[in-house]
Amino acid sequence: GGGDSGGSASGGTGGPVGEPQQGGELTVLEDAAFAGSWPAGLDPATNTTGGSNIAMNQAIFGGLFLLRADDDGSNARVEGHQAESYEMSEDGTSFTIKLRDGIEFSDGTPLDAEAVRANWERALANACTCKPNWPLAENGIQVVDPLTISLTFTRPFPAILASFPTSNVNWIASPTALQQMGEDAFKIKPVGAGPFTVVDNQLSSVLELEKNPNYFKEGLPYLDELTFQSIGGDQPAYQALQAGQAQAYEGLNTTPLLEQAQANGQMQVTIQPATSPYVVQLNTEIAPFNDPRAREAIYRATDFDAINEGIFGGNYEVSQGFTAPGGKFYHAEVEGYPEYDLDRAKELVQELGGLTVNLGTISNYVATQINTALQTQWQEAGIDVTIEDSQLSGVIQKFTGGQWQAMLQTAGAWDPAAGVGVGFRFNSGVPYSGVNDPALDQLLADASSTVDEAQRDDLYQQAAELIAQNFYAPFGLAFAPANLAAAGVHGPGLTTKIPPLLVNTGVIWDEVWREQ
Amino acid sequence: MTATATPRVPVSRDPRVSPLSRLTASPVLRLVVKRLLMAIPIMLGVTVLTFWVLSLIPGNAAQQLLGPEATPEDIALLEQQLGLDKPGVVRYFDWLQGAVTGDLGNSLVSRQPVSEILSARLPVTAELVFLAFVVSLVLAVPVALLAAHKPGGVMDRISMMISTLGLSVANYVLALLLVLVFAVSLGWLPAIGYTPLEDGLWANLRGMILPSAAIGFPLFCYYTRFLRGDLVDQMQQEEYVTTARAKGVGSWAVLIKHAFRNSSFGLITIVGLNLGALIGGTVIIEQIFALPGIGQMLLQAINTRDFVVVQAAVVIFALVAVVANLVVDLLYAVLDPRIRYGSR
Amino acid sequence: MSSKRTAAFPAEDATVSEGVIVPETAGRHRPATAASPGEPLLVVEDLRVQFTRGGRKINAVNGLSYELAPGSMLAIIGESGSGKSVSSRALMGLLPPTAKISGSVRFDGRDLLGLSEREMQSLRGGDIAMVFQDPARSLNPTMKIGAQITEAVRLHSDLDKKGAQARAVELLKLVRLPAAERRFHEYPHQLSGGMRQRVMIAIALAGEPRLLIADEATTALDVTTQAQIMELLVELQQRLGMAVIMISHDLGLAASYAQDVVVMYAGRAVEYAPTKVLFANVRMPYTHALLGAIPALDREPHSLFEVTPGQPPDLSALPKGCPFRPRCSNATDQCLEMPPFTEHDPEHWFACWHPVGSGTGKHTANGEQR
Amino acid sequence: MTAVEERTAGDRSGARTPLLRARNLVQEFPVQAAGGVKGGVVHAVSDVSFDIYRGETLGVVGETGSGKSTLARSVIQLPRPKSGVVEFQGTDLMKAGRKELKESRRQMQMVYQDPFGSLNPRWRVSELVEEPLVGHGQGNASSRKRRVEELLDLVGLDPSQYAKRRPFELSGGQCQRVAIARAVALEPALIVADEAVSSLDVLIQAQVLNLFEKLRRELNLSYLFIAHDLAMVKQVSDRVAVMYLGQLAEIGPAEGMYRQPLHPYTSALLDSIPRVDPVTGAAHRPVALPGEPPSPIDPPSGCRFRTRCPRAQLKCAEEAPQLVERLPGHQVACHFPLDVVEADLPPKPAGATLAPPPVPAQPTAPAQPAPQQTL
Amino acid sequence: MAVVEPAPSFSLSPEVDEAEARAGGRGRRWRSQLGTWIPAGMIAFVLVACFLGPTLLSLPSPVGGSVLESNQPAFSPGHVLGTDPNGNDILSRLLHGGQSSLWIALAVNLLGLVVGGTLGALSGYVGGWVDTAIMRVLDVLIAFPSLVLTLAVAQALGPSMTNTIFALAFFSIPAFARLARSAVLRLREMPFMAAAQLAGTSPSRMLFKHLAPNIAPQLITFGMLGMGIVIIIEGALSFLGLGIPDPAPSWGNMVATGQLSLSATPMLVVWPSLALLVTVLAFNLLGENLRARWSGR
Ligand SMILES: Nc1ncnc2c1ncn2[C@@H]1O[C@H](COP(=O)(O)OP(=O)(O)OP(=O)(O)O)[C@@H](O)[C@H]1O
Ligand SMILES: Nc1ncnc2c1ncn2[C@@H]1O[C@H](COP(=O)(O)OP(=O)(O)OP(=O)(O)O)[C@@H](O)[C@H]1O
Ligand SMILES: [Mg+2]
Ligand SMILES: [Mg+2]
Ligand code: NI
Repeated sequence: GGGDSGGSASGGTGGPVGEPQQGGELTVLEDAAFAGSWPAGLDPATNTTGGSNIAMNQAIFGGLFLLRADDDGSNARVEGHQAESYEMSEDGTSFTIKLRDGIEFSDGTPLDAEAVRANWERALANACTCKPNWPLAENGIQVVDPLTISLTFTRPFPAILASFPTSNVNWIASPTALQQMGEDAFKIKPVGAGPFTVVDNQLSSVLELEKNPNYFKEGLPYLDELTFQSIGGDQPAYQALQAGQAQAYEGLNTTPLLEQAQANGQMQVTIQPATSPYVVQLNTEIAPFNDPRAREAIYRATDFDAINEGIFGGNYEVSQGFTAPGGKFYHAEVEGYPEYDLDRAKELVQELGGLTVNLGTISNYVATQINTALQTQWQEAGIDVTIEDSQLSGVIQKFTGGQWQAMLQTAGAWDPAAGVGVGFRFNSGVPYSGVNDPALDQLLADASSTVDEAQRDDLYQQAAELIAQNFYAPFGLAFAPANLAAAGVHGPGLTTKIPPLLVNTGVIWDEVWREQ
Repeated sequence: MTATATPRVPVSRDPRVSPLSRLTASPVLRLVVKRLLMAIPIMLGVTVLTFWVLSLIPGNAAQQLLGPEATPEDIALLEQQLGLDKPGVVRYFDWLQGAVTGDLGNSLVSRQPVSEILSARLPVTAELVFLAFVVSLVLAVPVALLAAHKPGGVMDRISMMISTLGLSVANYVLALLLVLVFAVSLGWLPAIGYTPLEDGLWANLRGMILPSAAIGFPLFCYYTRFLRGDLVDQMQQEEYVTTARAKGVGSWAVLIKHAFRNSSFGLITIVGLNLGALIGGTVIIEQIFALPGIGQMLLQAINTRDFVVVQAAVVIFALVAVVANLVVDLLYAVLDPRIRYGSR
Repeated sequence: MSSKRTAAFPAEDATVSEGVIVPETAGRHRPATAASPGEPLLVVEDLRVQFTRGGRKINAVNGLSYELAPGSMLAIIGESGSGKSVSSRALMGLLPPTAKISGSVRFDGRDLLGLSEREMQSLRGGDIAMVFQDPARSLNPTMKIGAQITEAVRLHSDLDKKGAQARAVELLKLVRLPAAERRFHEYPHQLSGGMRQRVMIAIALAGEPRLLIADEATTALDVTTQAQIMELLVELQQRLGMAVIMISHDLGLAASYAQDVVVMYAGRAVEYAPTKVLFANVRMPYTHALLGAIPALDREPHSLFEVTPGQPPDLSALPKGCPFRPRCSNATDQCLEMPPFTEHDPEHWFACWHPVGSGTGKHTANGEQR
Repeated sequence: MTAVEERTAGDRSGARTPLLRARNLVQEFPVQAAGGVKGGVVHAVSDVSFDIYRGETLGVVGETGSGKSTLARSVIQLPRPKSGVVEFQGTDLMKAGRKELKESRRQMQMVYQDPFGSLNPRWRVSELVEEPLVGHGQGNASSRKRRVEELLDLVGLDPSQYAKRRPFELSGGQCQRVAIARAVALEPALIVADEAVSSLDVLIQAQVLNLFEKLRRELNLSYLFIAHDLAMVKQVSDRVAVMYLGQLAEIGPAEGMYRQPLHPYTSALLDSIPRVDPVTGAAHRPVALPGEPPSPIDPPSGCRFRTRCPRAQLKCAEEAPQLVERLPGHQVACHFPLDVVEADLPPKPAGATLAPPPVPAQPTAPAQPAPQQTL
Repeated sequence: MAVVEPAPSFSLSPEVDEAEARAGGRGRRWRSQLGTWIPAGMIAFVLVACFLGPTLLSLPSPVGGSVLESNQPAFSPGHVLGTDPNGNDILSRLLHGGQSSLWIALAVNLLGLVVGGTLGALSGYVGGWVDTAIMRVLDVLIAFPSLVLTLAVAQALGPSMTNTIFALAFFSIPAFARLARSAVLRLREMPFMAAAQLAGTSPSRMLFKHLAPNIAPQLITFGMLGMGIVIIIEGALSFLGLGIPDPAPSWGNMVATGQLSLSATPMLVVWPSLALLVTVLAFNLLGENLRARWSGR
């Protein structure tokens, strides 16, 4: 691997783009319900919503690695950023990173291996949702030389590289500043080595950043000022963009607005290549879905293609497994996937003597809409469906209570072994999984510890087939939100496609620029 | 007052009148003291109720923060760190002890002192509420007067239609429509964001016009309807109005100088009762206009189960409601001579 | 008529403040344009007022006629609902727009009913003033009494604020309000009923009216205060040469103070005469019944009253003919025709086919006696 | 106080025990100042004692605010007076429990001034009259219905026509009749009539007063009859009590008191009545009592009337006069009652009245008890 | 918005005045009551439309529409007002939504009327410590930012119609109670109350037969004015993700979900808002008219 020249001309949807220009301010809106909320502050180690605050983290800390892709979203790969290079041992049990020389935090202290180690140790000790699930060996973190640091695992861990862009270990904060300021002040005004420094931070409201003059990449960032602003939904955000109060919005998912924005000449809409498809998790532990026939009935009654057409204007792909077009190991077809077949569904339901299902999801616009559509489809097959959407806590409660029947969720990540991966939904003994199948556990474990990519691909494909054969959970729409940007704004991930890391794309803010 | 401390200083006032009794002799002062005393149990009740209600909400800050992927061990650990493992009663008294000494605690989520959070956000909400309130009131009075001047007349009907409209449109829809018209189409006013007062009065006001209109318009409608009704009642039923007319006072003067003065008391009551609703309105409106105020904070705090912050916000809101009603009572005492002299 | 006058009452402050009121010749300060002596100040002819309420017509006043000489006092008496207030408010244009008014009211030669609201407004308080029944409700509770009087003064004079205030204090002294300067700054509720009514009178006098209508001005007060107020009114009337219409349902009160009396029943005048003439020789059975029903000091304890059966008529469905017919013991079929209101005896008008009394000063029994 | 005790032997009441015996009644109301803060205390009734005998009517007069209604309400214990004794048919109501009180109230009913206000506007006449029968559990539905009809007949309302009406479908006089029917429904011994006819037109008033008289004769009722019209009170009462500022000024037989009032206030009241002789038609011009009534929150010391009394002396300010029987059955609370000739009064020191500045209208020397105004 | 007390203008004077009652001219009275009948007719229309309309017009179900028929414009075949993004018939949702909205408004006001009215009447009638206790508790509820309370209750119990009603009742009960109390305090001084006590009437009879019928008109009028407010607050709850759960319609949640894409699909907000407008207008007109009549104006 190695550094990227960075300034590659990024072609948005808005036609030919000239050379990047220096200067200007940019206001980015974030949905208050997701990325727009950072209640625990922006210290990567303690930010419990770190998974949704990737944008802010990138702007402040830069990142050891970044996920990049070609402008159309293809050829996605993790590249070093503050890390100059990395090296994975043959057996996949150790991983060594070499840092770029001469990077300084904005407080003037060096970003070296010691700093990275300090950050990692803090990060792993804290309860951040973006904490990586590394199978770290005892004393697994070793500083080799001032610019080199290595990790040792208890088992082969090939997903290590892919795990970086989504987790807090990617964001290196200044340990000196942390010590001087104390944790509580630091999380408000964190000090990193990223393209921007914090001017003002009102938690979950406004984050004002300005250009870091000592940024290690020459000529970057382009913008003088960058502001993240939390806003209460897609419609106000869209209006704010229209009114010119903001220039970008991450994570638009209201389809009618998306279509309206697409028709608006002043707006660039970038639909991200999806990485996590929707999945209808079925609880195989209790009735009715401990009966495979009931599960098959659900498969047979579900027509995600129709939902995609009807609700989403055919904007997305429909997956048959836990991978999506934007992610690794994607295959459009899964062998033996039980396709939509209403007659079969009816038959099964009749055989079962009726089927009553409680279908839940987390309250959000897209999920509720899909559930509503699913309810209709299933009812057509004679399945009696009640749907129920809950706040996050309600969903957690249902899962931990174990009494849920069906749950619409998203599955997967760019790399199925990293982040909220497939194991999270399908492994035995995990509270958020509805499956208890040793064979599947084994397949998934093997896949995550295999270094060879082709082999991994094969294992994941097998796992997907196993899921389909056992009717564990029908997959669906590979949904990803869109990014909205005003005309004249350009940047990788914002106006070009990069597969989303968790939900939103990891925009590389260093390279975002505005036509003056 | 100092007289009691240093007896040798000649006391010019009647020595039998203690400072305390002199204080209590003023009915207005006594009213203030009495109402302030009454506020104590109310505020206590509010805090207890908040604690209780919040305890009903499933989930706690630890769970909420760590999200669905967190392990039970992580959650238990965080719970312990945040002190959430203690029983509710203990937590309440801990909190109360702090609150009484002016320490509202630290946010469960960010560990920031609540007082710091509030001081940053209070000005925004206060300004919003103040503007909404003033705008609604300032507009309601002339419109109601116009309407009441000729009940059943053209103005009356128009104001009736407008106010019914205002009362049947949800304020969040109104907010979005206002933005669509004034920010998107006309581009006169900003759609979102808060500019602090330090950055210039006009810049600050520009940003507040739409949100305060969204909150204020339904109130304006409500006040207009109320005031108009009361004015008409006064004009038709009160004998002193006839007296004024018999003096030769013109119809507008009767309405403004006589009837309005008496109607204002009813209006004040309504305004006082409404202030709570006014603040409630900020929760949604701040969300839409991306204003960093208390309402926005409250909603986030509820979602993250940051009960220390919720508690503080509720206390602030309740305090405003209590103070508003105190002010209403005082206004009565100041404006209504029948009360001022304590012989009703 | 000049409704704005700068001249105050003659400089009487000194004497007034000491409470000694020197009676003056009536109308001394009147401008020469006032109605010449002998000519009535107010002529009400066939006044009718009809309300429409809930689609029904309420005939509150049905042909009321009387005259009022300058400087004299006329009493209008009658039961509740007989139209006393409505008829007098009609003079001042104070009825709600729902009222339909017809007939003629000439005040100083001008037809009041034809005046515009604007003209009426300048007339109100200036030429005709009114005092109402309930002084507690008739004063604005939220305005200092001084301000209420000052307002009236300024409306009808060219005085500046200071001058008007001084004038208001003068007026308070004129109506013998104790400690006028202090009271000036007080609110109505701080005054007793009698004092409030004096303030009402002071307001009424502010425009130096030539006609004062006192609509049951003392009904809400108790007897001792009532006597005080009536004394004051009579005195002011004589001193200032105002004409006064005094509305009451108390025969005794009317008899004691007024020069002329109009008795109303169901919106009509049924008997009208100078007080002395009337009480010396009551002709109308209704008036007679009123007299029989008032308690008297010289009656024995537990003695019964003369009883007139029945209820006052429904104004929206008046009986045919004489409205008192259903309750009248003298009634015959002739009463089905409306008796004309005419001057049967000199100066004595009444409307009855079968009057009581024979002009001897003693009325013969009508109906049951004791 | 003792004066009343002493009196009991002698006059017409003889050795009969009174139906109602009130002693030293005191009722006070705290007044609220701004926003419910406690202010002063209204001394509405201060130390009032009287008796009422069976079949007798006691009239009570006095100016507005003198405590007449409060006295009446104290008698029926709604609300209970602050202190004193109310003995009704031998039961001390002040100490009576709920049950006893209810039992006593059966015998004690009230008719109010406001004919509309005293009837629940949403009830029908028949229900209204039936209410006490239901309340005291008398009879069954049909017997009560019959009784209601009787009662309506008694007060001169045709049941077939009026029973189903609601108060607003009745005139004031008819309402008052309904109220009276309700009051007599339980055949009480005492009816407290608080300005029961004041709001009625003269002709109707006469009808109602005659009805009261008829009931008195037929049912041997006693009345506590409150009015501010002295002439009316005289005509319906056996004895009359005159109240001034919460106290009894004078109490005695109606005839006697009106012929020879003993209290200067009674005399002033009588002089204030405008009246016309119904027979001769001659009018009597009232004479006004000067001054304003003092505040019941802060009544004058000594004799409460002294601030307006033409006969007031220094003594009146220092010492409160007690009720004393000066004529048979006729008591007065005055240091210098009117049966003492002016000349016999001690010479009047300057400023003796201690009155606030008198109303300037009364500059004439108090040569006469009730000065005649010359106009 | 919160429910607040209306002007305490109220008297015991009856609906019709004396003379009017005697006259009883049917036709004329009818005309004079037009102010009452027009809004009453509007309400009847809304009720009939919402509760019978779907059956009479044999409309499709308000839920379970096919996603293949989503976002159809107005006047498309079979869907007069078009369909929503889920393919449900908007008219059907509007009418069914009206059912829930009206039910909620009715239930919340009824709860307020019954519970609040009883509490307030009891408080005013009994007085003493009962009064103090009840009023203090209500003071707390009034001082408490009601939206927080509603949010909390709704979150605690989860979104459902019953819970929404329950949560919204926190708005209405204190308001009704205060109104009832002040009315009772005024009534308590009326002579007929003393007269009833003298007549030996039992306290419960006093409360229910004397007080209740006299305060009811005022409370009902107040409830009328509150109907619209309740429907709107229900919408606010929906906006915050509470209230009536999807996919069941209510005007409030139709507006709330419609506004999520207001600029793209304005009609989704316009229709329920219009329905709301008509209903609020009708209830307000009726309430004000009744108030005027009952206060004898
Ligand atoms: N604005 C109005 N609308 C309808 N009817 C009215 C109106 N004002 C008065 N009336 C009616 O007119 C009639 C006469 O009323 P008016 O007030 O003149 O009587 P009054 O003689 O003054 O009685 P009182 O002694 O009670 O004051 C009454 O029946 C009354 O109900
Ligand atoms: N409930 C109360 N609270 C406070 N003060 C009261 C109350 N009831 C009566 N008072 C006061 O007590 C005094 C006596 O009142 P009361 O009503 O007994 O007088 P009254 O003689 O009946 O007068 P009126 O002739 O006007 O009916 C008055 O000053 C009155 O203001
Ligand atoms: Mg009148
Ligand atoms: Mg009384
Ligand atoms: Ni005292």
